[in-house]
Amino acid sequence: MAKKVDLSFEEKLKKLEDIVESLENGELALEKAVDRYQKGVRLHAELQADLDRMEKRVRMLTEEGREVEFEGAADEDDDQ
Amino acid sequence: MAKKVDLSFEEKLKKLEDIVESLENGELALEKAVDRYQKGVRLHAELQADLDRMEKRVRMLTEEGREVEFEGAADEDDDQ
Amino acid sequence: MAKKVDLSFEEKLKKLEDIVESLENGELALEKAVDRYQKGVRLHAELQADLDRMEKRVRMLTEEGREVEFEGAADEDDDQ
Amino acid sequence: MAKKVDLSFEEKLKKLEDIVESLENGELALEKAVDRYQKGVRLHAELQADLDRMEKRVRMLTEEGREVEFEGAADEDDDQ
Amino acid sequence: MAKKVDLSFEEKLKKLEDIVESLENGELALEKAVDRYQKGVRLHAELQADLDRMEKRVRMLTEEGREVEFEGAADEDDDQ
Amino acid sequence: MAKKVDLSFEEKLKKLEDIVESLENGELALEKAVDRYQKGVRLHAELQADLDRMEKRVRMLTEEGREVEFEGAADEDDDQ
Amino acid sequence: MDSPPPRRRALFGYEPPPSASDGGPLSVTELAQRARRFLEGEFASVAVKGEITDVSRSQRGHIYFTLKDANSQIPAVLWEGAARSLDFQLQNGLEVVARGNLTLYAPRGRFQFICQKITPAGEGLLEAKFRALTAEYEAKGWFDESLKKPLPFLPRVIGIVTSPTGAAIHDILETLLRRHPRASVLLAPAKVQGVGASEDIARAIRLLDGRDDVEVLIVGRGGGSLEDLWAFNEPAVVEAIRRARTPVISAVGHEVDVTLADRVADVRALTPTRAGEVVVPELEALIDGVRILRDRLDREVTGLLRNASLTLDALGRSWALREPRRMVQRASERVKELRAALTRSLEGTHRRLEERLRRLDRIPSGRLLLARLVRARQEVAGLRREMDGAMRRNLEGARADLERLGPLLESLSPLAVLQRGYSITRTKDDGRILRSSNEAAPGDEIVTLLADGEIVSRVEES
Repeated sequence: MAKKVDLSFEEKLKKLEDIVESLENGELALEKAVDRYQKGVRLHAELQADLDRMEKRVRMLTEEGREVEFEGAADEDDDQ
Repeated sequence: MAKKVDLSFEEKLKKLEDIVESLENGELALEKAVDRYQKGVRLHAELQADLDRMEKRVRMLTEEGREVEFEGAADEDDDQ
Repeated sequence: MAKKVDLSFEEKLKKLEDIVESLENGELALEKAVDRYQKGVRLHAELQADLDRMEKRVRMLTEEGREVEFEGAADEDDDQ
Repeated sequence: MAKKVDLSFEEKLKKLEDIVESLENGELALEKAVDRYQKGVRLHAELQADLDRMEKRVRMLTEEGREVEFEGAADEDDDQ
Repeated sequence: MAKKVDLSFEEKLKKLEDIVESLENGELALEKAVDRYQKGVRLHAELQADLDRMEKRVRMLTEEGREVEFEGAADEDDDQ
Repeated sequence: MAKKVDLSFEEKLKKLEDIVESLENGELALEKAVDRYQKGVRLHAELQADLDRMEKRVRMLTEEGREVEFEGAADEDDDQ
Repeated sequence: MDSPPPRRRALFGYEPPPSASDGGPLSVTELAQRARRFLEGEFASVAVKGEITDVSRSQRGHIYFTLKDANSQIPAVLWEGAARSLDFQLQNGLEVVARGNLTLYAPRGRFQFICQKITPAGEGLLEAKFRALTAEYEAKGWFDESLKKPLPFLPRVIGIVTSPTGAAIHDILETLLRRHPRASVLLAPAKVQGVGASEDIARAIRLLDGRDDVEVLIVGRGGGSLEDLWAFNEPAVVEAIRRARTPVISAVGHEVDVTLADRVADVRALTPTRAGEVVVPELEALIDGVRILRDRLDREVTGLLRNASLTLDALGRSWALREPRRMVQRASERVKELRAALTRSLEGTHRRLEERLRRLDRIPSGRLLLARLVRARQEVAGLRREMDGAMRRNLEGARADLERLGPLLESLSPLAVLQRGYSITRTKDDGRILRSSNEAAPGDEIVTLLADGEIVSRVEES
C-alpha cells in the first residue's frame, strides 16, 4: 500500500479522478472496474490520510503561530 | 466446468445472452436447446456468483473507505 | 528557528511575502503549500520577534535620549 | 559616549542629519535603521550636552559681559 | 585677562570687530563661535575698561586745564 | 645759556600745535592720543601760566645799576 | 643811480684822430704807435670821476679795475707803489676821482688809464671810514646771515638801549605796549650821539646782555645825519652787538639810514616803531591762539573718545555679542528638530514594516491553507462518492442484465413442459436425449429430467 509514496497529493487525486471517470464511462469490464474501485478506495484513503496529516500539521502550525502572535503583538489581535 | 475461468463476467454474460437468443429462435434441437439451456443456467449461476462476489467485495471496500473517512475527517463531515 | 540568523528583516519579510503570494496563487502542490506555510509561520514568528525586539530597543533608546534631554534642557521641556 | 570627542558640533549635527535622512529614505534595512537610530540618539544626546555646555558658558560670559558693561558705562544704560 | 597688555586699543577694537563680523557671518562652527564670543566679551570688557580709564583721565585732565584757566584767565571765561 | 632748560613759550606753543595737529590728523592710536592730550593740556597750562605770569613793567637802569620805574612811557599806557 | 648825463666830450672828445699819411696803408703797429703818442700827448694829466668796478689785484700788488659811468667804461690800473699808499679800500661801486694819464696798450690795442692818485669822490672822512669799516667787518663775515640769532617769540624782558629822552624810546614803547600790554621792558639809557656815545651804547648793551631775564635787545635811536648816527658805526657798538648772547634788534634812524649796527644786528628794524612790532607778538592773538589750540585739543580728544566709545557701543550692541544665545538657540532648534525627525523616521520605518508584516498575518491563521484542504477534502470526498456511485451503477447494470437474462432463460427453457408431467431422459455418459427406447440398452444409466430435478436410473430393458 505504501508503494507510491512518491506520488503527490495532486497526482493521486488525478489518478482517483481517472478511476472515477473510467468507472463512469462504464466501459470497463466489471472485474476491472472493481479492481479500479479498490484502487480508488485505496487512493481515497491515502488522500484522506494525506489531508488529515496536512490539516493536522497546518492546525498545529496555526496554533503555534497564534501563540507567537499573542505573545508579541497582543494588541494587534482585535483586528483579526 | 471450471474450464472457462478466464472468461470475464461480460464474456459470460454475452454467452448467456447468445444462449437466450438461440433458445428464442426455437430452432434448436431439443438436446441442443437443453444443453444450451443448461449452459445458460450454469452461466447464469456463475454470473450470479461472480456478481455477488464482486458486490461483496465492493461493499467491503466501500465500508472500508467510509470508516477511514469517519476516522480522519470527522469534523468536516458536518459541512458535507 | 535561529537557522537563518544572517538574513535581514527585509529579506525575511520578502520571503514571507513570496510565500504568501505563492500560497494565494494556489498553484502550489498542496504538500508544498503546507511546507511553505510552515516556513511562512516560522518566518512570521521570527519577524514578529525581530520587530518586537527592535521596538523594545528603540523604546529604550528613546527613553535614554529623553532622559539626556530632560537633564540638560529642563526649561525647554514645556515646548515638547 | 565620549568616543568622538574630536568631532565638532557641526560635524555631529551633519552626521545626525545624514542619519535622519537615511532613515527617512526608508531604504535602510530595519536592523541597520535601528543601529542608525541608536547612533542618532547617541549623537543627539551628545549634541544636547554640547549645547547645554555651550549655553551655560555663553550665559556665564553674558553675565560677565553685562557686569563689565554696567560698571564702565553706567550712564549709557538708559539708552539701552 | 591681562595677557595682551601690549595690544593697543585700536588693535583690540579691530580684533573685536573681526570677531563680531565673523559671528554675524554665522559661518563659524558653534564651538568656535562660542570661543570667539568669549574672546569678544573679554575684549569688549577690556576695551570698555580701557576707554573708561582713558575717559576718566581725559576728564581729569580737562578739569585740570580749565581750573588753571579759571585761575589765570578769569576774564577769558565768558567767551568760552 | 642753560637758563632755558624749560622750553620757551614758543617751543611750547609749537609743541602744542604739533600735538593738536597730530590729534587732528586722526592717525594716532587712542592711548597715544590721550597721552598726547595730557602733554597738550600740560603745555597749555604752562603757556597759560607763562602768559599769566607776565606783567607790564617798564623800568630803567640807573647808572648805579638800580632799576627804577621808567616814567617816560607811563603816559603812553593810558591811551591804550 | 642818478648819475649826471655822461659828458662824452670830456672823456673822448669829438676831435677826429689825426689822419694817417696820405700814402699807402699803415701797419697795425704804426697805427698803434701813432695812436699812443696821440693819447699820451693829449691826456698827459687828467682827473676823471667814475665808479670803480671789476677790481682785481695782481700778485705784484697792482690793482686793476674799470672806471665806469652809466654809458662808458675805461680800464684802469693803479701801480703797486700808488696802491700801497691808498688809505681806503678800492671796492666795487665806489665812486672815485682818479688822477693820471691815458695811454694805449699796444699789444691788446686797448687804451688804459694809469692812475697816479685816487680819492673817494664826494665824501668826507666819515664816509671813507664807514666804507673801510664796512669792508673790514664784511671781510670778517660779521654780517653773514648765518650768524643771525632768531628772536625769542615772547621775551620775558625786553632790553632797550637808547636815549631815555629820545623819540625812539617813545616810538618803541608805544608800539610794543599796544601789541603786548603786559610786556616787561628794561631800558638801559645811553648817549646815542656825540663823544663817548659808542662806548656808552656798548656798555649798555653788555649790561643788559649780562642779565638772565633780558631775552631780546633793541638798540637804536631816531634818524639823523651820518655824523648823528656815527656812534652806531663805531667798532665798540658793532662788536658789542656782535658779541651779545641776546638777540639784538637794531632800530637806527630811518629806512634809508644803514649803520653797521643795523648790519651786524640779528634783526634790523627799519624804524624804532617797527622794532616795537617785531619784538613781541600781539598778546590778544596769543591768548586767542593758545585758547584755540586748547579747544582744538579738547575737541579732538573728546571726539576720539566719543568715536571709540560709539564704535565700542555699536560692537557691544551687535547681536553677536548681545544675544549670543541665538547662535546656540539656532543649533538647539536644529538638534530638537533632528531629534523629532529621528524618532519620526524610525517610527515610520517601523510602522511600514509592521504594516507589511501585518498584511502577512494571514499566514499564521492558515485559513487559506485550511480552506484549500477543505476543498481538497471535498474534492476527494466527491470523487469517492462518484466512484462509489459509478461502481454501484456498474454492479447494478450487471445485475440488471443478469436479472433480465435469468427469467428470459427460464422462459425459454425447453424443460418447461416438464411442469406438466413430461420428462426428458438422457444418457448419462453423453447426455444424449433418448427419443426412442432402443436408443437405450439395459444397463445404461440414464438421467431423467423432471420439473424439479433429475432422476438417475438404470435401464432394465428397452
